[in-house]
Amino acid sequence: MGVQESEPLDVERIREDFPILERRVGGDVESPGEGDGDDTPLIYLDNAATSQTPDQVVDVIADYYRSYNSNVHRGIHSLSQEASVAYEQAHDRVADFVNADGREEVVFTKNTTEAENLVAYAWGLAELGPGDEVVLTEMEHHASLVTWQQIGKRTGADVKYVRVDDEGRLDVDHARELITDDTEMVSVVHVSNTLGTINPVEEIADVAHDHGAYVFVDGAQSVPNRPVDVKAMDADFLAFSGHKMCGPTGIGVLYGKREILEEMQPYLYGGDMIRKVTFEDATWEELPWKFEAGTPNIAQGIALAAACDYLDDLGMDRVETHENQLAAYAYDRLTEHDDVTVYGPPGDERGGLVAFNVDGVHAHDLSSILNDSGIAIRAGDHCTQPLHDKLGTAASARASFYVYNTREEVDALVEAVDEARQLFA
Amino acid sequence: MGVQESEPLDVERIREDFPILERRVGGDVESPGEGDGDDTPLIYLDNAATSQTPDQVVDVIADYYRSYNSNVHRGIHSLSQEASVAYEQAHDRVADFVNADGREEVVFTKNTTEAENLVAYAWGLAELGPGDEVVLTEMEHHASLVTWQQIGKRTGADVKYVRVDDEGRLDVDHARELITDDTEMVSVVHVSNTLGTINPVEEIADVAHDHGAYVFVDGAQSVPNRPVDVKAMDADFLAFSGHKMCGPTGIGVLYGKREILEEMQPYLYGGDMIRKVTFEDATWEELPWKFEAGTPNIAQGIALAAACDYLDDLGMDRVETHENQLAAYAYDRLTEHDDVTVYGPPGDERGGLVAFNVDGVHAHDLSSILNDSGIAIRAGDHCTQPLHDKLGTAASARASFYVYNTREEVDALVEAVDEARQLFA
Amino acid sequence: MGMGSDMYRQQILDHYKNPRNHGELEDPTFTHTGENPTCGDTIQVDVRLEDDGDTIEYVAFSGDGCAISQAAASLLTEELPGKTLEELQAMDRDDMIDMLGVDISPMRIKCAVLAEKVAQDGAKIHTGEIEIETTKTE
Amino acid sequence: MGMGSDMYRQQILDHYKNPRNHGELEDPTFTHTGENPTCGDTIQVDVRLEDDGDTIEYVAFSGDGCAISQAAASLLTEELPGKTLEELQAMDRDDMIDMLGVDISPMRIKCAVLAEKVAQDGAKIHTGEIEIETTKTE
Ligand SMILES: Cc1ncc(COP(=O)(O)O)c(C=O)c1O
Ligand SMILES: Cc1ncc(COP(=O)(O)O)c(C=O)c1O
Repeated sequence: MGVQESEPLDVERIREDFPILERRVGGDVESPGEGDGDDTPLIYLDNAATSQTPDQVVDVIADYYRSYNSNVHRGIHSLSQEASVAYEQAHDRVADFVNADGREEVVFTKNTTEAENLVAYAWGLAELGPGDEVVLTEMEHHASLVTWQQIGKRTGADVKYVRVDDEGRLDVDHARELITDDTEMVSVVHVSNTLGTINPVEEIADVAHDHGAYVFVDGAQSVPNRPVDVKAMDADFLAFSGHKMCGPTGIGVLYGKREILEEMQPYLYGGDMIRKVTFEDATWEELPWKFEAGTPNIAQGIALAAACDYLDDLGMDRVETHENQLAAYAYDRLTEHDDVTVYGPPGDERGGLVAFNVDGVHAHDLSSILNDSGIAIRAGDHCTQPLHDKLGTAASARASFYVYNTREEVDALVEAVDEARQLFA
Repeated sequence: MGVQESEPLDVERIREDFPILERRVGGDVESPGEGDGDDTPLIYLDNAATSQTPDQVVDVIADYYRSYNSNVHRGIHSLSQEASVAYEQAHDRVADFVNADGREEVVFTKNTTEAENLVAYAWGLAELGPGDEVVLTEMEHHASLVTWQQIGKRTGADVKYVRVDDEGRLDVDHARELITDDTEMVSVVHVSNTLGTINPVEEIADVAHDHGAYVFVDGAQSVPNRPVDVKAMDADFLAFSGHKMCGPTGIGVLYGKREILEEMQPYLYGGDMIRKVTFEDATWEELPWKFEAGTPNIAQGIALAAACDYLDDLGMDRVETHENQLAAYAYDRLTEHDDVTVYGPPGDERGGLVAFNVDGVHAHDLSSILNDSGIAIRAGDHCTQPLHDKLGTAASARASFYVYNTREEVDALVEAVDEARQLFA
Repeated sequence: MGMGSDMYRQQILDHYKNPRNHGELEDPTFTHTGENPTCGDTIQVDVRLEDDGDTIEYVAFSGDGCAISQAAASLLTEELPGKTLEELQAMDRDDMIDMLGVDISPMRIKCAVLAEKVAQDGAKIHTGEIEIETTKTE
Repeated sequence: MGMGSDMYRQQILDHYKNPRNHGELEDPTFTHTGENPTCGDTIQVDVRLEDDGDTIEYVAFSGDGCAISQAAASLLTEELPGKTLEELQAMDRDDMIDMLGVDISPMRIKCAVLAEKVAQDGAKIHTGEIEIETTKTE
């Protein structure tokens, strides 16, 4: 892998790119931004929900509005040309980030969730019917779980779930059992946002393809955090979100194999996705524009390309190593106490997050108390309610790490958890 | 109306809020922003496609990322609270802008186009069938025209078009003929983005409601440009886009009457829009979140609220008057020559735009030539192909005005058109 | 700020760890349940009225959830006896926050008001004003 | 910059206003049409080959559209005679831009290359390499 050999991230320098990390918190929450009572330095460990945005990306956004904001595609004037070229090249840049074959394979959506729905609506509604099966995993995020479940109900297709074993790993043997010639779609989360499990998506793709099924990889927690290569995975679809990878809100990506996207009917109808329209009928634009109806999220797409630049400059293999190390360290420190349950597989191989519970302390209380120490973690079901039901808890606390987090921040987390434990003892 | 009495906009002061208006253009278009060869001051007359964004709004975006960027709704930590409060209040602010009854009636979408598709998918696919009719107008934008046309094909519902008369006005008598008890939905553009016609949406709504049909008002060209009141119009739905009203790209709005939205099934599935999920089924969140799946366009929603503040500070009645005057002046000046055809109704009452053609000069050539004088207009079919077919032209040139445009800019437009005429003579 | 939390002053922790009037009444005049789906909090409130059918005599609660929701329920069972149903309905979220004696952050308000809302809805069902299965706070 | 435009130098305006070889051939070896949907440009190219079945003898065009697309077509009808089909296929967008003699802005490239693409596709249909109805440039 060469990962071990590579230089670690220069976290001190990276932190300078993120002014929000200088925030102090704890004061009046009614008005956003720093308030009067804010006195505790922020420790931001909610990166699996949303990552912070470096100045380099914020500047690209401000520059867009201040110097070449314009509608794209059809405009002949200079501003529109500049915006069009930048917006179209952003697709190429993002394609490159996941090793796709150019802009035709990259559709900009609102978020991962919309990418999943796009395929469910444009492909699923048209292709699925009674007798067909969609295979998910028990650790799917609601973005894929609810979407395919509801499309299943509408089309009559059956939805099945690959088991998660007691250590929080996907039961691949069970996947081999469930995936049959009736299976049309397998949607699998690459890295679980609750368990931190890294799923063997290549292997699942092989099994699916052997049975003529497509594989949709939910990359919301992998693309931001490790090198992802659609060709190596042989994914038919891959989805991810800008706001989890140093990019802005309001932008997500659907990667799809060109020949599949070409066969698919459009999803949203309107301007920019059509070729010819009469009162009676319409024909469609080329890829990827066929799937981008109306004025797109132009500034956000261009900013996402800047986020890819930022991350590639850091080196995605180094990002992966950094997160891995922090997560392994957090896992070890948190499990020092017997009254802490950390969900997901033990050992080094996990995404950069740990979800856990402390006996006798509700996760929401824990999050509230940690917030008084400036520590931002997420508490809840992390949009995996059925998985939480299976884990036997309504909610868990989750700390998740990114390129700017440090071991000292993990220490602060563990210390604050200790204090909460004492408070509730 | 009091419009005439009110003070005119202080355009000089307003222009200071828009640094992009200081741009010079004409140079190298491969790299966005000011290039080496840029030597001509920009005259931006493409506002119906996308308006420019004032510093006040850009600053809100940058401030979001630099001080309280976080995922919303479920987070307990300070940043998430700040972002959640701001994002939810943004719905109230936007509701107020169009006189809706609070956040429950305001769904944030990607753009107008998605708002139209949301209703077509969530309501149309479920409710329409053979024998039902959807009534559009011949001047609909592709956003509604293609959407309802295709949903019609999928459901078996018939789509009919209200005639546009020779002066570019909606034939209301024809509307009364077409709208019958079989009509389930009437989708009508409030202000035509090609003709500038201001349609009598209140009257259409009355007719529709008499027959038990819903009315969807496409407000993409009205909400940014004049006071719009959903209660006065009695619109069941209203859609508009942030990027046409001083706001960012990547955000649009669907207003819907609360009782209708409550009856509607969800559109996109995923996180934040559910209440309870099991492996077998799911239930839905309250309005408006039921229709906002996944991590929303948080920064964009908050910035849209700032755009509403900006416009209300100017005063929407004054915005309307200003645009009206510029459009009327442009109409008069352009029609001084017999070889210019301006589309749409003559006289004072039109939205702030003029679409036109010069005999013997293709609109695309005209736009290219105007661009050499720094003038940004749009040339093409403006996403109303069927209307252009009816007008007997494949393309038209369109100049559209906003709060920062001046009479002098209209004069420059007319002068540049004269030069193009001579070039092609 | 370090150790301890404004929101978790002694009173709340005490009521959470040692809930008052916890359990179910044997002969409640009415009983109602509710939940706060985001937190997974659940609360059942049992109320016994005096013979006038209007004054609250005794209140008990049971349930599961975060400290805020459970402490709020416990505090409420002490506050309500002696009040009339009208007085119960007149209570609002500020009363509940006053009772808790701490600032409640916006995201936790729904935890704080769950028990109060359950008691109010229970009373409304009892007097025939509304008909619902369970109460939910968002 | 004022009057006049880099993209509309004399040559282009001349070819637009006075198109060369405009019309339809009576006995073309092959004919093909194409369009550029965004501009609404349409072009028909008629080609007559010499007896060797390979060398272009004469080209005519007809159509409608913007000055760039029509001037490009006109220029092409003068350029092609004498070339072989292989030489035609070897032409690319830079050749077309050279012929026009001006910088073409990115949004207008599709206008500039329409006629060239139509001629190339027409030849490919003629030699059986492809089977399409019409050519489109985006
Ligand atoms: C009348 C009208 N409707 C709908 C739209 C579509 O808006 P958007 O592209 O933001 O979805 C536009 C703008 O292009 C418009 O002018
Ligand atoms: C694994 C996974 N899938 C999907 C999503 C949904 O992403 P978004 O909310 O950006 O649509 C998330 C993040 O919440 C996630 O962690």
